[in-house]
Amino acid sequence: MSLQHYLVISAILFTLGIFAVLTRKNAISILMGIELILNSCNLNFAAFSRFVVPPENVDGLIIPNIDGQVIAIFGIVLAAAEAAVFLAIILAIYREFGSIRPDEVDTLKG
Amino acid sequence: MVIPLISIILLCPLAAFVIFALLGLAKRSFPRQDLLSTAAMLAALVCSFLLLREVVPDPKPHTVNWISVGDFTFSMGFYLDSVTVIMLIVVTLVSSLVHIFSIGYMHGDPRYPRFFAYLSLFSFSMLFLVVSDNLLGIYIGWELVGLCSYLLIGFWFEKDSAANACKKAFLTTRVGDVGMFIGMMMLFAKFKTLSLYDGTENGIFTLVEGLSGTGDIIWLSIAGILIFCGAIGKSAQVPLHTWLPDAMEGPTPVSALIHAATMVAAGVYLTARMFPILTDTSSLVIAYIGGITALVAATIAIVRFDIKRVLAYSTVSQLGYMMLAIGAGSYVAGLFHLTTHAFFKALLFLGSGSVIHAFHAMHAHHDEDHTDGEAHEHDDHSLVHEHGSEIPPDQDMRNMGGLRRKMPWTFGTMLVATLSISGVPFLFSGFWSKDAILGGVLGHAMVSHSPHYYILFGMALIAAGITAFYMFRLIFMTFFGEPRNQEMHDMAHESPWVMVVPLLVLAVLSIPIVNPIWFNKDYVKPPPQSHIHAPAHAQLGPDTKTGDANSGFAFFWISEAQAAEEEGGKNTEKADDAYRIHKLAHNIAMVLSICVAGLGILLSWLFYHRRRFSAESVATKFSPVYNLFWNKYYFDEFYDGVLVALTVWKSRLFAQFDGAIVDGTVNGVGTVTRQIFAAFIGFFDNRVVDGIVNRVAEVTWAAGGRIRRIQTGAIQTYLFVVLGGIVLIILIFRAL
Amino acid sequence: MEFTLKTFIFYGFALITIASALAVVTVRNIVHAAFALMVTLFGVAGLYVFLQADFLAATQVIVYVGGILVLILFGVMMTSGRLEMRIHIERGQLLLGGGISLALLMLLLTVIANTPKWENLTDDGTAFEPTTKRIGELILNEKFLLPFEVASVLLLVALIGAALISRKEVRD
Amino acid sequence: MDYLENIESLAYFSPEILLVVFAAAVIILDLVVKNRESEKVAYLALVGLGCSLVAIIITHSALGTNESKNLFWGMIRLDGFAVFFKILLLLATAATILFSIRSEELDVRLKGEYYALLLAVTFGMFLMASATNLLMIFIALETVSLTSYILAGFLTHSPRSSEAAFKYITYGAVASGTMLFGLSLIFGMVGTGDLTTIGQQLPVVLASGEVTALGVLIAITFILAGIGYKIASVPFHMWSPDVYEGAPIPITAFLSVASKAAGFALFLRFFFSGFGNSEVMQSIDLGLLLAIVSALTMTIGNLAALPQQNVKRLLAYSSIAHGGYLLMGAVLLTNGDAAIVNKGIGAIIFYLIVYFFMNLGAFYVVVLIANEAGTEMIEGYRGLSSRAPLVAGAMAIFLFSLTGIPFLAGFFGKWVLFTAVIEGNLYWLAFVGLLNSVVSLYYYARIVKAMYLESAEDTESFSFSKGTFALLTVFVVPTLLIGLLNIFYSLSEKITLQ
Amino acid sequence: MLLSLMIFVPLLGMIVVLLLPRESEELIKRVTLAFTLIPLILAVYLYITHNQPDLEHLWKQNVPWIATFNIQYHVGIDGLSAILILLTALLGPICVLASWRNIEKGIKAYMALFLLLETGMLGFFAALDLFLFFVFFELTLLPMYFLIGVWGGPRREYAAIKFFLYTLFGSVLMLVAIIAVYLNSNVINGIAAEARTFDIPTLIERAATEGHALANGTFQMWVFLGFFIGFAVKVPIFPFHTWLPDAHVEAPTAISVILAGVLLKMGTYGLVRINMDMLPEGMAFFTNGAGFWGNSLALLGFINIVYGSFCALAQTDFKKLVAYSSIGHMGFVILGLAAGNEVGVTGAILQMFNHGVISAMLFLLVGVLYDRAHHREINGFGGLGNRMPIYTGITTLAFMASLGLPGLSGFIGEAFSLLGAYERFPTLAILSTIGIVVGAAYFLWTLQRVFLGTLNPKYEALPEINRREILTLVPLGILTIVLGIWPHFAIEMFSESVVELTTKIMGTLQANL
Repeated sequence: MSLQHYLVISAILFTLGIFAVLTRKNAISILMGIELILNSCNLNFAAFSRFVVPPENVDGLIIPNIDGQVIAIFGIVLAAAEAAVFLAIILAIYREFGSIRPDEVDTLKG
Repeated sequence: MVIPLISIILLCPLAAFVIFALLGLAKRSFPRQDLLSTAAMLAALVCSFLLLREVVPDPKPHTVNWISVGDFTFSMGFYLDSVTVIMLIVVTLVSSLVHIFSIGYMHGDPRYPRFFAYLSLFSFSMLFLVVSDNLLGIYIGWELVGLCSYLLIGFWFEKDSAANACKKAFLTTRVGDVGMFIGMMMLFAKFKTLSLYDGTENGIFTLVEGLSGTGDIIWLSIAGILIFCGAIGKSAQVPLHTWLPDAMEGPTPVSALIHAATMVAAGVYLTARMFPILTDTSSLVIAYIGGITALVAATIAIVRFDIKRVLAYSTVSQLGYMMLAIGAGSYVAGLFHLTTHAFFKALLFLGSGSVIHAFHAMHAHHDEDHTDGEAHEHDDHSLVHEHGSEIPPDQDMRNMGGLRRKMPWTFGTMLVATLSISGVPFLFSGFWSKDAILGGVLGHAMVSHSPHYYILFGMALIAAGITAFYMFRLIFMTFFGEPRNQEMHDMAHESPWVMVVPLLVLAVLSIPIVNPIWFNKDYVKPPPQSHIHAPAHAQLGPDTKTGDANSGFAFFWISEAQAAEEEGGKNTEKADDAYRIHKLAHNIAMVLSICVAGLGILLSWLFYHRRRFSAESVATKFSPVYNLFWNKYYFDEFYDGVLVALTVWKSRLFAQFDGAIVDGTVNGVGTVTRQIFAAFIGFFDNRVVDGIVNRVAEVTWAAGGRIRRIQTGAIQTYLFVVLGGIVLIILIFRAL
Repeated sequence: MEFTLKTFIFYGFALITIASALAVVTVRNIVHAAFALMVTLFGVAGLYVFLQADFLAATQVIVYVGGILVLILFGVMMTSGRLEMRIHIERGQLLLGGGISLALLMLLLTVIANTPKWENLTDDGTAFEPTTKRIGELILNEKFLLPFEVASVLLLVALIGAALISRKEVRD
Repeated sequence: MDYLENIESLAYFSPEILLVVFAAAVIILDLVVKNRESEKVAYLALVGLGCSLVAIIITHSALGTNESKNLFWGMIRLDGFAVFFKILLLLATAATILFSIRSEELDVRLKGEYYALLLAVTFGMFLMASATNLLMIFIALETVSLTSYILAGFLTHSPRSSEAAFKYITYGAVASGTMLFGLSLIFGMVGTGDLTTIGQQLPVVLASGEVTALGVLIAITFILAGIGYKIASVPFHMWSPDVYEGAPIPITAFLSVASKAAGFALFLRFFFSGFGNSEVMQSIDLGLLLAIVSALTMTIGNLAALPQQNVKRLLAYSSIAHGGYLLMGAVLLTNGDAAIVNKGIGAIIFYLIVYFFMNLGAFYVVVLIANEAGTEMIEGYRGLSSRAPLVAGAMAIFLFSLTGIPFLAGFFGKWVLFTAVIEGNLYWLAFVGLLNSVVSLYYYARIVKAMYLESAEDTESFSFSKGTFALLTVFVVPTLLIGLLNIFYSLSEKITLQ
Repeated sequence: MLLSLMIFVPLLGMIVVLLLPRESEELIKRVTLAFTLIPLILAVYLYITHNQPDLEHLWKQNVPWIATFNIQYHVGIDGLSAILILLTALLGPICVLASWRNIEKGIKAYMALFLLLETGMLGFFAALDLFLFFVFFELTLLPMYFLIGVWGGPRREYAAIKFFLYTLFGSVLMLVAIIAVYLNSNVINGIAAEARTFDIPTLIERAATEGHALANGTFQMWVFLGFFIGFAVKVPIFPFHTWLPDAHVEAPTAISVILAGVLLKMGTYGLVRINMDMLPEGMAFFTNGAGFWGNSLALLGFINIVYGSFCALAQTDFKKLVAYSSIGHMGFVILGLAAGNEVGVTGAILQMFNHGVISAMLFLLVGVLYDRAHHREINGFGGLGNRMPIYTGITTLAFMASLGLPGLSGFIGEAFSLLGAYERFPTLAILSTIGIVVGAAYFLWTLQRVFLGTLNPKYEALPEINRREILTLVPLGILTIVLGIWPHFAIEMFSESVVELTTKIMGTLQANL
């Protein structure tokens, strides 16, 4: 359960997210890939916060440094907002193009 | 008085031209341009005679600074010695006579005023050339006379032949001029001046004296030969002689003035002027070119039928003589022949002009009958086609014959000139000057023991005989026998007095007894500087050597004495020796030349008057030789075929080069860039971009197009680029 | 590292997380993928617990599983009118994508393995106080106040925007 | 490090607060204004911008020159640099609003939210320009991005707009995700999110071997993906042509100027404060990396612009290229000499001023022509010189200024940039940049050619209102004059980072 | 003050013209003419007073401009720039006159642009601040682009953009060089000692100071190259010349006149002002006669001469022929400059001025013909000599001047360039004389094909040159003749500058040997 364990997990999640983003033929799958990426980032922050930064002593209570955790929380919030907008746009695309295959949405090019 | 006089001499003709030009711009024209120009010329003539008295033994330059920047200065000015004055008189005299002659000859031409304006401009240029004291000035005059020659040869520019001829004349002489210019550059680089003699230490002549004995004079030989190149062009020496016969497309008075008496003689004048810088080597080259020219041109003249072409080749040949004389060191003899030749050759041309005018007037009358006074066209004559060359019928000697009764004055005067040029002894000027040359060459040969000059003497002698032959051929064909073209003969008539008078004057001038200039022995002096191949300056005055009884002609003896000086140098004993040799040489030459001339006249008489031999049969028998002569040694063909083709080909090549290579190179760079670029992007299917011009733009466009192709519109492609880019960056910079 | 139940559970979570994430990116059925994602998100939440980030874990479950995942499922439903949820993957794209991902993974693993600062930092089992209070202080009183407020603006914008864009149907 | 606490900071934060307040007010007014007199909404937004501007000036003067304050526990920093960018961004937003009023392309019914979103995005950009904490950077970036996605997809009836939004968000989400991962790595290396601390700690840990250069390189590259996508640098540029083409023209203008400027502000501050140490930069050869990115950006931008037929798309590529030029100045951040670093920053700032006027001006003309001729294609510009001589003249000025023809502002902008770059001994980069300006002439001139050298089938002349010309003048005059006045040079020189 | 007035009067004229209503064409033309005449009058005054030291202050001005970069608005005049300003001011009204009738559309814009162009040209020759110099250099591009592009021939778009692109490409390198000079302008012995400056006289001074960074030979060499390529495009020097024929062929007459008359001179003027005066070490490197590089400048001159001449020979388009002949003639300038001695440089500068006058004449003449016949195919004419005698006369004068006929101004420049060059580069100088022959060949051939021979029946009714056209040509013709006869009128203006310049160049050369 060392830091490196978390980091490896996070790295794997990140790469899987990238892989999804690059190869999936469905806009929603791409969104899922993005969520994986964001999760890996949050995991990183949390892990670093736990291990790298020395714990704080606040009013005599030993608590881990939670800067990273807070960043991760904001990450989750942002992910949520992003997902909402993303899905709204996917809906718009679906309306206009009748498909959410990313490679069919290619009228703008060149 | 010198400056005002020279100014008048120069400005009068110039003013005549300027008035014409200014009025022309205002779309008007002076009603009597002919009188204006003639008057200007006569004024110049008078001044030239007045100048005779002003010439002092030690000529002084009259210069002003023309251009001066920092250390170097180009001056412009007049240099007045005996040679200059003689040339001035010759030029103004012949020019005045030609002006007068033209009043009759050119009458009725639509561009009549312009003709005289051009003549004036020419006279100005020629006079400027003559009086100039430095090479740059000479060069300026030199080119200006070329321009006038161009304008006048092309005076009847509606004729394609005239248009071609004027261009050819200008271009050919310009080739020589470039040589001259290079020679000037060499002299300038060495001496930092182009002044010939400015009265101080800085003239070329003075400086070149300082060079003598240093031994390193190869460059000077080259420079001399290069300057002589200008003369080759201007004086129509082999191999640049071909333009002169073509120049006969111009009106005949022009031929007389420019292409017989003055401009073509400018080359001789220049060579004589530059005499002090000529080395042995350059002298020999000049002599050879002169000798070859004399012989080659004479042989070509034999087979011509166009009366003006015969005279043209004759001129070339005579100019060769003069060059030969200068090359042999007898530059006085060369100048002597220049003056005599100027008169009798001008006479011959004007006489032929008179003949042509006689036939020509007939055509003019015809034209007037039918076209109601419209300008007579010169290119609508029925042309006689012969070996591809076109001879106007009024110039074809085969249309002539028996004219001596119709045109007695013309006949008489032309006969005098012919006798003169043929070297008929004693009474005629040509004999003396030609003999001076022959004697000079032989003397030089004997003194220097150089086989070259013996050969040259032989060539000159043969040429002399041939000259007599073809000149009498001309006389016989034109004036004797029966008329060959009766219709034309009937219409022929004697020319009006304005044309005859100049003929008479010139005829008189061709008989030396009545020619006063030549009695004044002071007028031709050797240049005040020493000669590079005769380093020690002989102080002997010419008069010390002219005690001989038969020295009626100062020129003659001065020439001889001069030659002696050169050969002998300061050593009086040796000089005497040389003088003796020269005297002997002159006697030998005189005898030989008389024999040769007589032989030539005899043969001519047998061929063309008696008809004892048939010229045609001889021609057939020696057809290769005949063809060689007839085709003028194929010079024109050579130039057309090789040089012109080469030039045109070269320019085309350049033009293509411009299109293909320069733009192509840019394109090449572009292509390489594009290749790399394409490789980087990952597209290897390079189209070969066609088109030649504008390649850079095309290539960049193509590159732009390629970039567009990754912009597929599919978002995942973009993501590939992003993430691939990240990986690449990391890998690349990790490797660093 | 001794092999305890805790570590066993940890590895279990890790395995579940990775396996399900793998499923997210590989399964052909989008709905299955969505459910696999849910498992992944739960797995990550579990890992947060191991990091003693209790509030974070809770947020993860509530926001992600409760919010985002539902949103995604809605999206799936609304865009699957033709019920054509089979996902076709082109081979070349797959290879290239795999290559890039693999390269990235390798790079990241290299860094993780070679960074001394991150080595030997193991969970020594120290139990910390719950973080919720501290987070509250930080967000509402201390240095994370500004991000918090900005995030609220962000959420507002996202709200309006999402509404705007998806409202497009209502044309007249 | 001294910083102000939350309450103390509020006064200095008033411009941002005003923006948010007015954004809310705009939304409310939009609900109130029943008859859709949307211009009122727009004017309210403009008033908001005006108030914010006043606030900026007041806070700045309260701050004093060459002073800086770390607000909100060091989350953001208020200094001259931030103030400059805020004013620039504010003006860009104002211009965009003015464009939008005149644009016939935007859906009138939805304008209320539109202006609110514009204010919100300006708010985000303000934060981008002043953020000094990793979290703040990310949140600011996300605020701007999310709002931009929405704005790009704002056109109701246009598939192009939706497509633009879709591509934008997909691209943006991946890029910002990647960036966040990079940020997390940095966080892991130094254990703090504070930029200044990072700037102090990173060299230490790097020197002690606790972290490797590879790690830093990966982190920076990942972060670059996020920032690079904002400023559209190669290879993170690919979204921008499509988005620019699909988005409403005012938004395109806004993205190409404001978004880019904010991106550069972030870029400069991030690299200056976080990686300002030359050892770190050299260890990963950041200078060369940025130089190559810069060279590629301008080259690819320019080359791809060559064959474009759509003026908007052409300007999109052109703005990529200009991003490349600007990046040349950013390369100088890696120079060891502080004076040269400041020169680079000054050059970027000056160029941004210039770019602001000429690029917005050009886009304004595009708006006008799209309104009148109904097209964005180059063909639509044919014969413009006779149909609308003043507009054509203005466009020609903007385009030649973009090319960098002397006495127009663009030239002076390039001049300042290239001087700085050459002073940093990057001759090759300057050379590439200059060659690129030559290439760029070609496509700008194509528009000029269409306007002046070709004639239209339709020769009816366009008529524009006085306000249009007034607004046009606002862009033309500075484009003509900026370079000739010393004030802008000294201004750009004064603005530095600490 | 007067100098600034001269530079900006046309600009003022532009504003005035822009304010005039579009319909009043005659008024616009007259106003333009008036505004081009003012610089001419001032230039004449300059010519009269140029050697009066107490009036010198009239002809310079130095005010700070962009203080941040120490850029000044510094204009001033020496002999070299004065003569070119004179040329520019002279050609201004002539070009306006030449455009009087044959600009059909948009006369207002045309005249406005023309006035802007004139400001650019005058400013360029007067600028003594490197930055200002560059700004004016480029300032001429814009009006030129439009003037060719809008009012040009059928391929005008291509020609205009080609001109623009080529020049811009060249100026890019120049810009790098300028910046390099600026950045090094304060370094002595590796220490930044003074304020950086763009002031050309100061730079020249510093470049001659021992130990100054600007005086470094290698530095000068590179900077020389940068400037050189910039100017070479403008001159144009092979292989950067391909824009010229296109631009000339397409440009309207007056613009061709300006292009050949003044714009090309900007390149050579720059070479003298910057490359020779400021960078003598660089100049020495490229002209020291040793090896390839030591001969390179002279070689380029030679190539230009021969190449331009032969290309001209191959042309059948009258205007293109004249354009290529320009390339050839500018080669003489390069050759003369490469010589670096008094004769050569004098010749080169004279050639600059004279070529300006003569080529202006040639293009005006081509324009006259084109206005009447509406084509320029040399072979399509013939026999015009009879139909248009005055025109023929003037053309002959111009041709003769251009082919270097002594007595006309064209000769002296060529001859001096060659004379000067021969001292330093004998072989190249000799080879360059080929250009003289070929020059004669193409001009005479053209003369023959156009004016001699039988009249082409198509042109029996071709009207003779009119008074306005004559008015444009006569001043140039007079200059051609006067300067041919008495070149001192021109030389005295710049002889001092030349002596100074050549002393420096030759001194540097000797120091390097």
